[in-house]
Amino acid sequence: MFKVKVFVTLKEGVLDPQGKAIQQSLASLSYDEVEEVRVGKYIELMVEQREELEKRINEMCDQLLANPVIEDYYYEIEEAVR
Amino acid sequence: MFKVKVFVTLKEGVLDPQGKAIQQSLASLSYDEVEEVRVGKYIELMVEQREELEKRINEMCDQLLANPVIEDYYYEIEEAVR
Amino acid sequence: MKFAVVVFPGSNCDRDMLHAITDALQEEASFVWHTETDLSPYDGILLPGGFSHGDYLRSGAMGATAPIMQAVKQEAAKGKPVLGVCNGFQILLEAGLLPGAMLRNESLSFICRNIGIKVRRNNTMFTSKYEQGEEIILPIAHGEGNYFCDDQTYEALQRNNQILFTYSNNPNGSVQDIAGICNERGNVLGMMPHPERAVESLLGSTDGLTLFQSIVSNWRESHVLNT
Amino acid sequence: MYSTLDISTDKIEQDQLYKEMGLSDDEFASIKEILGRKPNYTETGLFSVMWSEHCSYKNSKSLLKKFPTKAPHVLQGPGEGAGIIDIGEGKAVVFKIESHNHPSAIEPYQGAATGVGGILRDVFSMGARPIALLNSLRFGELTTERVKYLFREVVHGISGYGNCVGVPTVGGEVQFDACYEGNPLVNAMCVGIIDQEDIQKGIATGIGNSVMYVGAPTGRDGIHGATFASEELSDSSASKRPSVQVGDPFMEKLLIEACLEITQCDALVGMQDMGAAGLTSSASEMASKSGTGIEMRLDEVPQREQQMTPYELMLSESQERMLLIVEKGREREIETIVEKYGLSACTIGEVMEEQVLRLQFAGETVAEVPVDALAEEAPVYYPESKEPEYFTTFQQQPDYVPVVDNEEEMVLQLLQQSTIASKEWVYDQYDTMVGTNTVVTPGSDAAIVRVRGTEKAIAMTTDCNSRYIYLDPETGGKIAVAEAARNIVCSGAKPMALTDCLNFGSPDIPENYWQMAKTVDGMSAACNQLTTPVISGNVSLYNGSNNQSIYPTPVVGMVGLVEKLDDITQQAFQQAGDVIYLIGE
Ligand SMILES: Nc1ncnc2c1ncn2[C@@H]1O[C@H](COP(=O)(O)OP(=O)(O)O)[C@@H](O)[C@H]1O
Repeated sequence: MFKVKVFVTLKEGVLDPQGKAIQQSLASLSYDEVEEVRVGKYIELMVEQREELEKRINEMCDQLLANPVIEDYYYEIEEAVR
Repeated sequence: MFKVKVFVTLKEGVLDPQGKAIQQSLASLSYDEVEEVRVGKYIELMVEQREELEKRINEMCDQLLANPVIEDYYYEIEEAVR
Repeated sequence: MKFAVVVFPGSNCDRDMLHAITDALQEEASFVWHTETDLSPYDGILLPGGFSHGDYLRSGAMGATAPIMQAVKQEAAKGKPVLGVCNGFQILLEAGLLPGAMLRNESLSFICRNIGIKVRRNNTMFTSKYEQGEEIILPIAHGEGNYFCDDQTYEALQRNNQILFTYSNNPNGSVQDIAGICNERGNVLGMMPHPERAVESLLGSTDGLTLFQSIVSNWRESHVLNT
Repeated sequence: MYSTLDISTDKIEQDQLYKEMGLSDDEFASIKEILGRKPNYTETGLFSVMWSEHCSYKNSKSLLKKFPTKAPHVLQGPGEGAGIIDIGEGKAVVFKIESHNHPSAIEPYQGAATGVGGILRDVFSMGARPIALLNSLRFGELTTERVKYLFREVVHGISGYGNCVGVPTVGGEVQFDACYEGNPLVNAMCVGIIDQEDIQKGIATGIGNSVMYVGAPTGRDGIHGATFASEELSDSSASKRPSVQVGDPFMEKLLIEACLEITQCDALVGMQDMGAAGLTSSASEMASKSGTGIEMRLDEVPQREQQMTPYELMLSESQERMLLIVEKGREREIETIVEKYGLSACTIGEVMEEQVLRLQFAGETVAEVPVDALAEEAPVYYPESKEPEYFTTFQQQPDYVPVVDNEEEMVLQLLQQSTIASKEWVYDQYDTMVGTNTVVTPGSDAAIVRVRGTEKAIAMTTDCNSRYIYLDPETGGKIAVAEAARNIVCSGAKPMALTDCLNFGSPDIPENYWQMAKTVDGMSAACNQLTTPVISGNVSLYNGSNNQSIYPTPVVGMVGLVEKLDDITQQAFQQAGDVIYLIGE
């Protein structure tokens, strides 16, 4: 079994109103040292052993988990015991 | 300047409707090796050097970035140049 | 004219769309479930609003992978009218039938209200019964209607006259006030405002009915020509 | 492994474990008497949730009896998932209001969202299609970040859930007052429409019929939610936080469509949602109402988490679950319908003659309790009542007549009050039009939703000015009902019936109980006068924080009938030159 951690972030150049709102809230709570906030998704997949793991993860990301028009992704694979 | 990567995940036992829907969707695309999906938030903060960085990050997470009722968080700190 | 209203799990404007066609427009329409694979018996295809699969990943993302979408692509390639409203638009974007992507509204909140929409082009099968530049009133109801595309794509949209509707008062942060775009061929339209909610004066506006009437009259004309 | 099973009956008694579950010494004694033995851990849990105020109305029952509940047009009064009124042409309107105050105080988004989910299930479990949602909200003054956060997230929660399931949120009200600072109120109302021949009830008849479970698997969420809702909020409430459930509106949408299709299938005998007290209340209430018993095999209950105990399975308040009674041998028909929507149904037990709730788990009987004892025989209390001093003092004061020297300024000041100011920020976030039946959207006196296929429409409103109630509960109670009725009438409809949510402080304080009794007297008088019976409702007690109770807040949700669409009138002036009349005293 593998635990795959997928990180999906908005592409640079794509506005992130949620990040901005969080940054403002932090500032109003007097955390003004935070200069920028970007919000993305963190998706954990528990994947059964199968051939071509990486290839299939790439495909899942391209087909569903991320939208290439607005998002980038990267992932980390860990072996996992359940 | 530091780049702080905050990962916010649903507490164990808390229903994750998003994760379930994504898992089903992956299965219907014939990625049936994916047994479980959990969805969380990935928040990147660009933080100016300040004393007690970790303490303040913990506070931000507790107060705003995560909802302790249903979520857990962890973070990683990297030095960053901008 | 015979319309298919494609129903995804979580569609919730499917009935409204059906009523708009059968009651207000007085044409034929039937529901087609997302697992079906053939849309050839229909003359027009409608993707209604709602929250397909809860929109739990990105709006429209999971809907776009449904088996029916292959059939939608096939019929679109034949030149049949395909209209995606709200979630239907999001699905068309995610399926690559239209360029760009949808982001959350700038306000980060859902917005539901009647709003002024400008008809930018009236020489299409969807807009021929409007006046060029006419301002119409249609309801919007969405949380992710903030249309995004890069500069190149925007230039292409302009060059090919693909922008059919813009907001008079941008409610959600969309690039260049875009409310609705079509493909280059002009037979696939995606729009955030809900024409199917504006087909009866009892409910406030009939400005949406004009869109459906345009589709029908263009279909009639070409149908008469073809046979 | 199943640790709770190992807790001996003696230990429960000696260590008074039942108290942690909210049962008093006397209540524990009567449970022993009913059973003729000591209850085990699971059984103690069953009693504790069913005998909580939230499920048993033990403190309010005697007052609720005062409400008029009958009229020729009432098809179903209080007692089922929701009340039903006849609107002619074979159609009926189904509605109910419910509170989700305590969960919303702790996790405002999910608390409000699951409040909407719960009230929807009450309505579609009757076989009705939900056509409208309303809400009634109370918060502290909008001066602190905490209150702003609660307000924002509650509204987001309502819109997040309601918009996704595709039922328009057409009206409501919001009031801000310091008394709600630590204990906001979130009441949600749902209105549905049904062909009278399709009306379903939560019954478990037919010995041998199957008990089927449809919807989301059971997790550990919301265990003791009903008990939680029956206690005052304190700082230690935070530690009870895992009680908060997470809603899945997508699942609910599928469940609505599946259940409405099941309603058309005559294999269905009865249906009830698993709301407060989950499997326990749905199973025991259905059986008790029908004079039957139910046996369930808990191993068969779909589970989201590992190693759940019978106690947890029975008390979980996981959302989006329904319990169905299905004719024996026809389970497959139900499964087929449900599977089309990507859901699953499974048989978890049978209806039996012996009027007990019997639970099997891992090959053993882990609980066996008379169903009536759970559903009907909760103790009834008549709390002490005492006229509050403030009231006596106020009554002796001469009437206050405000002096206004600058009308314009006064009007502007009034309009700036957050309670009076426009609520557009709120209802802009609700899909008010989905369903394409909303003729009058928020912003007028009552919302109006037409009944497709007829010339009729339904008017609906929620109202309550809790300051009036506080100042004079009896008169205030009348005012609440009358205000709702005026809103209905002003829209061109005839008031038909109402649902109510009695949000009060702890009944253990005699002054609070007095307020409640007087309010109910006032409301009943107005209901009688206007012939608008109470056909459903909900009680939420123990609202308050830091030893300060909220103002008594009996929210009225009223429904009226528009006979002809032409009769609809709206609040706004229509055109220049129209004559303005002032009617009344
Ligand atoms: N929480 C809410 N949800 C939906 N609509 C609301 C809400 N609060 C207020 N509204 C709408 O705003 C309008 C004005 O509300 P309110 O100030 O309570 O009016 P009134 O005092 O005339 O009843 C009404 O149409 C009402 O339905």
